[in-house]
Amino acid sequence: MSNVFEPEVDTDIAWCPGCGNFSIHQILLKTLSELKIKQQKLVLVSGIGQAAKTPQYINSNYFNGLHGRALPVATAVKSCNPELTVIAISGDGCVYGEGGNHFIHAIRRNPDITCIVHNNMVYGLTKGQASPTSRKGFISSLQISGVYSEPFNPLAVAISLNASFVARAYSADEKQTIEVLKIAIKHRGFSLVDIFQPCVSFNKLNTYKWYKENTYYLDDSHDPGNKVEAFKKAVENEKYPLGIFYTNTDNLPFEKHLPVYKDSNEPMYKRNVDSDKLAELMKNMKKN
Amino acid sequence: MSNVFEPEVDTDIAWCPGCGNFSIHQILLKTLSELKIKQQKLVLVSGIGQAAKTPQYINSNYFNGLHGRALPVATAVKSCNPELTVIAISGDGCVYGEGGNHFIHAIRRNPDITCIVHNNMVYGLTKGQASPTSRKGFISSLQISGVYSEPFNPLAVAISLNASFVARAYSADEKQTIEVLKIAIKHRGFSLVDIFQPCVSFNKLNTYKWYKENTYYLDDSHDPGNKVEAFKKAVENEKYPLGIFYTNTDNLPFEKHLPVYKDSNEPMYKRNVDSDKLAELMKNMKKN
Amino acid sequence: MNSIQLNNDMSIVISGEAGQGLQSIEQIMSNLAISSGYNVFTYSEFMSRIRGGNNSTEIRISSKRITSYVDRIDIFIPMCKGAMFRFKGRIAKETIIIGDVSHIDEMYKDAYRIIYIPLLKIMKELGGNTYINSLIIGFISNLLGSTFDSAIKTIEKRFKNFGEEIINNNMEAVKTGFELSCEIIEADKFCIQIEKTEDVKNNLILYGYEAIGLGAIAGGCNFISSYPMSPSTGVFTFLAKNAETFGIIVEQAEDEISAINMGLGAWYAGGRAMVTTSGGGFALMAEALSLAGAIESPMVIHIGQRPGPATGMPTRTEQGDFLTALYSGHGEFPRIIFAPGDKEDGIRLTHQAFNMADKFQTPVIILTDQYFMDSSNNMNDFGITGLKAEKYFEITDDKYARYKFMGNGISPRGIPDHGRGIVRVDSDEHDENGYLTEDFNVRKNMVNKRIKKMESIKQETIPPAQSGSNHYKYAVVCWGSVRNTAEEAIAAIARNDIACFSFTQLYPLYNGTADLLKSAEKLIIIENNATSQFGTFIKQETGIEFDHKILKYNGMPFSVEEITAEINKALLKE
Amino acid sequence: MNSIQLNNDMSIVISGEAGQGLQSIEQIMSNLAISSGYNVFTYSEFMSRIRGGNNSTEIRISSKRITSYVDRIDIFIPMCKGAMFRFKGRIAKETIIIGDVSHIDEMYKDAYRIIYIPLLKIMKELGGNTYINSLIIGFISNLLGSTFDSAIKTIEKRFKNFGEEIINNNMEAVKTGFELSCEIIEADKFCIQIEKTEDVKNNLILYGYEAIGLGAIAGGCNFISSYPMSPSTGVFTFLAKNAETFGIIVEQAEDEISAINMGLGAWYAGGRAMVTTSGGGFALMAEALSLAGAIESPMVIHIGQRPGPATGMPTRTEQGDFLTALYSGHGEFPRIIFAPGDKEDGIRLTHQAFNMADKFQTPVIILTDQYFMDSSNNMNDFGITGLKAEKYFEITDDKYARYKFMGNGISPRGIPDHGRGIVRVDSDEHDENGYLTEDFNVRKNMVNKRIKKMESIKQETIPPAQSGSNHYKYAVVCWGSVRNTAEEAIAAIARNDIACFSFTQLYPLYNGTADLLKSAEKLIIIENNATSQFGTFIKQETGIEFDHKILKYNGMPFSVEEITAEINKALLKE
Ligand SMILES: Cc1ncc(C[n+]2csc(CCOP(=O)(O)OP(=O)(O)O)c2C)c(N)n1
Ligand SMILES: Cc1ncc(C[n+]2csc(CCOP(=O)(O)OP(=O)(O)O)c2C)c(N)n1
Ligand code: SF4
Ligand code: SF4
Ligand SMILES: [Mg+2]
Ligand SMILES: [Mg+2]
Repeated sequence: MSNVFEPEVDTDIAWCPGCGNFSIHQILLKTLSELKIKQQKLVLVSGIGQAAKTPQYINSNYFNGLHGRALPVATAVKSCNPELTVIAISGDGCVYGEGGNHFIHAIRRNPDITCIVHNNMVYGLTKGQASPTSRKGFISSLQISGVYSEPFNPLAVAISLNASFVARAYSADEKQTIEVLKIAIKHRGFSLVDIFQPCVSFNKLNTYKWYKENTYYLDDSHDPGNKVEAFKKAVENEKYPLGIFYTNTDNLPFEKHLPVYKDSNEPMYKRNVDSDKLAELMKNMKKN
Repeated sequence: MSNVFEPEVDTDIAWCPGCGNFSIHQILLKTLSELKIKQQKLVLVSGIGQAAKTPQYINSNYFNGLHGRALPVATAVKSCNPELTVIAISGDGCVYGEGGNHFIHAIRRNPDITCIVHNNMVYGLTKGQASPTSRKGFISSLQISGVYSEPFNPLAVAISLNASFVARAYSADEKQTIEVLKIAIKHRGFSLVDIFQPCVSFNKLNTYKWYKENTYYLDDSHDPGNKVEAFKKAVENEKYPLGIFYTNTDNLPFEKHLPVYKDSNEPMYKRNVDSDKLAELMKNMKKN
Repeated sequence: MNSIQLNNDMSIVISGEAGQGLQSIEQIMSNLAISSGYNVFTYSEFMSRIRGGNNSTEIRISSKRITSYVDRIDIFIPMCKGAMFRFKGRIAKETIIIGDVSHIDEMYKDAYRIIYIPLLKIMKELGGNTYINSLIIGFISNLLGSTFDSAIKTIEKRFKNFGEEIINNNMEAVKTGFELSCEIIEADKFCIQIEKTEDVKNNLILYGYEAIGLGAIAGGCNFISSYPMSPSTGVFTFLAKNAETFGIIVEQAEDEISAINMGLGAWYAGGRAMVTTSGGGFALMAEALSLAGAIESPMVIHIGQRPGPATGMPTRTEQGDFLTALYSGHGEFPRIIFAPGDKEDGIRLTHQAFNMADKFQTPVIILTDQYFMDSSNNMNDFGITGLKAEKYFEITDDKYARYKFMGNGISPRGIPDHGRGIVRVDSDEHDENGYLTEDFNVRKNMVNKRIKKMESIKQETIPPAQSGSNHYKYAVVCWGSVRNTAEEAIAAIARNDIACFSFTQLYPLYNGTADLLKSAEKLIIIENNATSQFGTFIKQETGIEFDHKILKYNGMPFSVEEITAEINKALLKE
Repeated sequence: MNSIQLNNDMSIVISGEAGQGLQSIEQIMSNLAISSGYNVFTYSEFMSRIRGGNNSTEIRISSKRITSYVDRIDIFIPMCKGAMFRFKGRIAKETIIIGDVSHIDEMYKDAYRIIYIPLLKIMKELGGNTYINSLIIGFISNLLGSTFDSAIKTIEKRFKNFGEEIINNNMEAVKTGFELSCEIIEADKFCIQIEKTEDVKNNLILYGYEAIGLGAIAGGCNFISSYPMSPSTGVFTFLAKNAETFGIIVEQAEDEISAINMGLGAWYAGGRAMVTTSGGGFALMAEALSLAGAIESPMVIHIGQRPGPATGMPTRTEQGDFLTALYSGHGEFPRIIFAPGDKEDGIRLTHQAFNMADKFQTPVIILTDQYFMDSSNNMNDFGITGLKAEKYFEITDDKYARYKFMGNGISPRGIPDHGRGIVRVDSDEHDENGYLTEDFNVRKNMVNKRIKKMESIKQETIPPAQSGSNHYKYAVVCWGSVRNTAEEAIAAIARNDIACFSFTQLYPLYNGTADLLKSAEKLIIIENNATSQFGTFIKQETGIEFDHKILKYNGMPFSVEEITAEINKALLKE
């Protein structure tokens, strides 16, 4: 089976040999293909960073924007054409650091998009500084005596904001991650999939071995409908649970609230100004 | 007893008659006086908005900066002179909207400052648009058919980030709010005090009456040391609990981590470049 | 007091606290004015607060079309204590002061022309201060020769959702005001003679923010994401109000960075987006402006200027952000800057901004200011419905390359899922397909491509509006909202050797500019800022320097009188 | 192949993948060079990736002091397959190619001067590709006449924390390289004759980022909050490394907005803060830059420029952000812009930036670029420890007013808790005490006060460095990092009618600029951008226009040869 999303040309992928990004790339290609998404209907939106290069290696529409700004772009793309499948894909620094405010407010808005975060707990592209998710004690060229800030907990924050879908995966577990991603993409509303991803060049703390030893999968006993339970799991840090933490359908997706789609699903690009209505508006403005 | 923090001059306070800001102003004046803070040692840092005008009416050092940017300023002030009492004070739009990213990361950093948010669930100064904490259905000139985004839950988010001190108060309850504020200011580490504040001009939904009817105080049975319990309380939205939700002293304050204060507490302004060390550095650079 | 006569051009200033309803008075009065057959201009100046303080509105009523602010006050109406303090310099011996004795400062009471009306007493009878504006409306409407009926009707309409008691009390207030004013007229203290004209009766009254909003709708705007910021919020609110009718997606963003990035996402997906903000919010958009340049995305940015730096004076006016609009955003890429002079410019240029943005795949900035936003005047419907939203994107095929090199630098713009092509846009330097590249040659060609677009853009620059003489010795240059005030001043000066050039496109500069200016003996520039930013730019582009700069930067707009006096001073200096 | 002779100035280019350790080679080689008595210059150009791709370093070794980039390659060493592709234009017949047969592209194998060394085989024996750089170091060090001992010592030092096996293997690699090179020299294929000088042995070797960092330390910097961004991060890392020694608070901010607002908070509380960023990060700081203007806070901003717009080419070089540095931030307020030419400028101007920022209570921007940051050369310790950090804040008393009107616009700056005064700073327009005001007169006076400061600032502008002739017919202007390259080119052209003016202060412009330029018959400007931003600005300030523009914007710096050729072309055009 040929996968339309496979890169067209034989590109030189700019990641380091052994990097977890390669697995995520493969996982995404398989997920997209298995979901049978029409190629033209997929838009990948990314920021800047190593993770954010992913769309370059997928034969898909993409908007490779600014560092930190993938989510507002993705929200707008989806809202101008709800027929599109929109995936925001970027790094932990991009989404939780520079883009932290958009992360919060995109969750509140709840557009039907999937947000995939390659969480390597480090700034890869800029050569190894701490990211918001770096563990305490992580040493780098800027964090000379180790990180002392509390690590950002994306899952707990997302749950606090009553996010629609919250999951964590691990790049080296292809099967499980494909499964989670498929559910996330199909889920209606904002889906967060934080993927643990080893950075072999700059993160010598959170290695393949570390992830293996420090993660476990949530089992059937976990009820993703229970917010407090989800929170409990999200703040666990002896070992980090993987899987789907929380889902809720309390809120309609952002674009479903928009009055523009009340009577018609037509994407914005097909629409034109109604000049009769404009004439009428002018008339009404006259009378005030 | 004369209060040194009382405004020097008989200023025309720019709030609407009946606004909850007046009570917060009085509460703060009393708190400061009761805590016997030395006038010169207090710095108020605010953003822009109606709440952010508060420092104008207090006889104190202040840095009335940009909309949304109080927290980075406050963090730096405290870190350059840890002897100062630093209070960041601003509105819900300022701290949770424009300033959302700083809110998250200031909590992670945990400087020993107090962050007071006048939470009126509306943008007051700009005439009544929804704020991140506006309830669903809140109608304004921009939210014509009502807010549909999930309201921002500052307490739950702060708890998710393992904030050092998390409380909610109500502007009309002077005694309790002074109590909470005193504890918050004395608390070592980042203290969030979100204060419900009626905006009589633009928020006709969350009125004095509404707050009265929709709040209750946490009682002694609540254990602020229990993160999950705190979270449970924070996500309650039948009625909103008031009081101290969560405290922890897991993390040292930001400035305590700084190597500059390892051997000396001297504030930065008193320090000078050590030219011997500079000479030595140059010498070392020669050898490389 | 002698009988007072006012002819053909009257300026009424009403001064009160925030919250006293000055805006209602202003709007109702201007409607009454045109329905009575007068031209009208209004300008509100107000403090950055919701209640209290001191705000005012100037309502000019005239037989001729007037569209600018004057210092002169013919009638001054204080609505509360302390309402006169800020007007000391403008209340003249000729000014008629109408108000309650307790609202009129002592210093005026002997030597000035005052008509006392017992406002407070009447209010007390009606049961509240809130009816004061209806009373004033009643009072003035009679002065203007409106019928009692039309005054009542307007008030009725205004308060229709407010419950019977409020409606009745307001009607009562209007009636009282109307009658009071009848008495005064009968007592022969007053005579206003403004020629009426049927022409205006079918006019629109437009605020600046409505003009920008209408222009946006005409330009096909179907997406606006912004963050509230005075004085630009009116545009946002106007589009929100009309969102459902015109199919506009309206979203209040969490910050300005999100707002403009959403806008870029919208254009990418086929929407037509704009943001509205002020200088401080625009400053936050600089990086994304540069992104628009890099990915060659259309974008429309409205900046309602106010005095800076930083928060400055949030509700005041200034033209201090031209150079920052011109150079914000790192790297080198084309842009277009418009600055409407009058409300018609506002509509036309905003409409055009959407078409130009789409055509040249470049950001277009519209510069207005608080004066422009919050002033209104009557005008013709000049056929706005004839303005068309032109779409420039194309259906793509298999071989589609977003950044295909074309002679003029403008590649066909594709939209995801509109055709078979794949649309890749990249903030990194990219090749024709939109893939990131580090190839030095491709880089160079892409820079050239982007810069090349300026050539086409330059072919469509708008010349400045010229008024005054065609054979001029003196050339006065202004831009944006100064236009009408300067034009009225030049007309007042009434010399046949002076011309006024009002620029509505600031960048790229109209290429005939040097020709227009170099023939003048003396060049004067008027700007509502402290450093003559546009003058600096004209020098940079043409080498031409201005002999005289008329600058104002205290937060208020120029008045006709000020410009007149300053130009006369400049001419005398020869 | 004939014996090869290289005299007094040699350029070695080593090309490999990211991750192969080019930086180590560069640093070790330059240390070896000066300890052997040579002058050295290095420049790294690299892709925006961590592994793979193709990067290179140029190492120039010379008997004279050299500080600039040349196209000429005397020795080219490919370290992997594909390492030659990007150098097609620069590898000449004269170039000596040294490398493994499998790393040398076919096209060179017949007609070029190649010295084969069995790199891969040796690596295999040593047990890994990672030793390749040690081998190359050994190889070159012998060519340069370093002793085996000093080569070994340097390597030992470098790897001292790496465990015995790694050290041993690296030593083995150095040894092998050294011996290989002995063989070649003995085989008489090679002869390098570069005059040695004792002078350099005690020199520093400084990268641009170190120069900026050292200047900051000398200027009393004790607070840096920034967000990583190429090519500016080196400054941040340098200060972090020295933080404990010099008492510097170092914090990685969540974004650039936080970084600069922290910086302003630090200055307010008595710290001396800087931020380091690139164009995109600076764009996000525009609002806070305006805040610095409004509250009259000192601030030091370092911008390491790279090609834009938007993400552009993250690891490449350009001078594309001058005008955006000049005009970013809404409203009108003073600022100062420096652009160091060489490393000594880098130290001096950064030091001065802190003093000027404090003295004039205004932001100072330092513009460098990737070429400046990532190039190094040897230099004298010119007495950096003599540079003093001047503090301009004062002890306050009860009556302290932060914005007291003073003749020159500069009010005494107070610090909270340093004296009895209360220190209020406000982003709104404010009165002398720092309280928000809406008073039109106070507003006007505060604008005047802020702008007035420019007069004092202008009295301290730095004239451009002049090289070449004093009686010039041709004047060449450049700025920032182009300085050394232009100077070397002018020296190479060796005419007595040409002068080069290298500006290190861009704004305010040195007030004698017009005088310097107008006497020239022909004016040439050299800028590493596409639109000649500084030329545009000089025209705006002086009316003087350049006859010829030499512009480069493909992401690479100018080379000496390019500038030489372009100037010659320009001179011919007469
Ligand atoms: C505004 C801005 N600031 C900084 C940068 C520099 N920058 C590029 S990627 C990056 C961090 C990358 O970290 P992350 O998002 O975690 O991605 P990773 O490389 O680890 O996949 C930074 C700081 C930028 N491009 N833009
Ligand atoms: C960058 C920027 N964007 C927008 C504004 C305009 N603005 C001033 S205050 C405010 C919102 C105020 O809301 P909040 O922070 O809740 O304070 P409140 O007035 O309700 O106390 C806004 C949007 C600004 N000053 N700066
Ligand atoms: S730097 Fe880290 S994240 Fe980036 S490609 Fe290399 S291993 Fe992967
Ligand atoms: S607008 Fe609301 S928050 Fe602002 S002063 Fe008035 S009542 Fe208070
Ligand atoms: Mg990362
Ligand atoms: Mg609020």
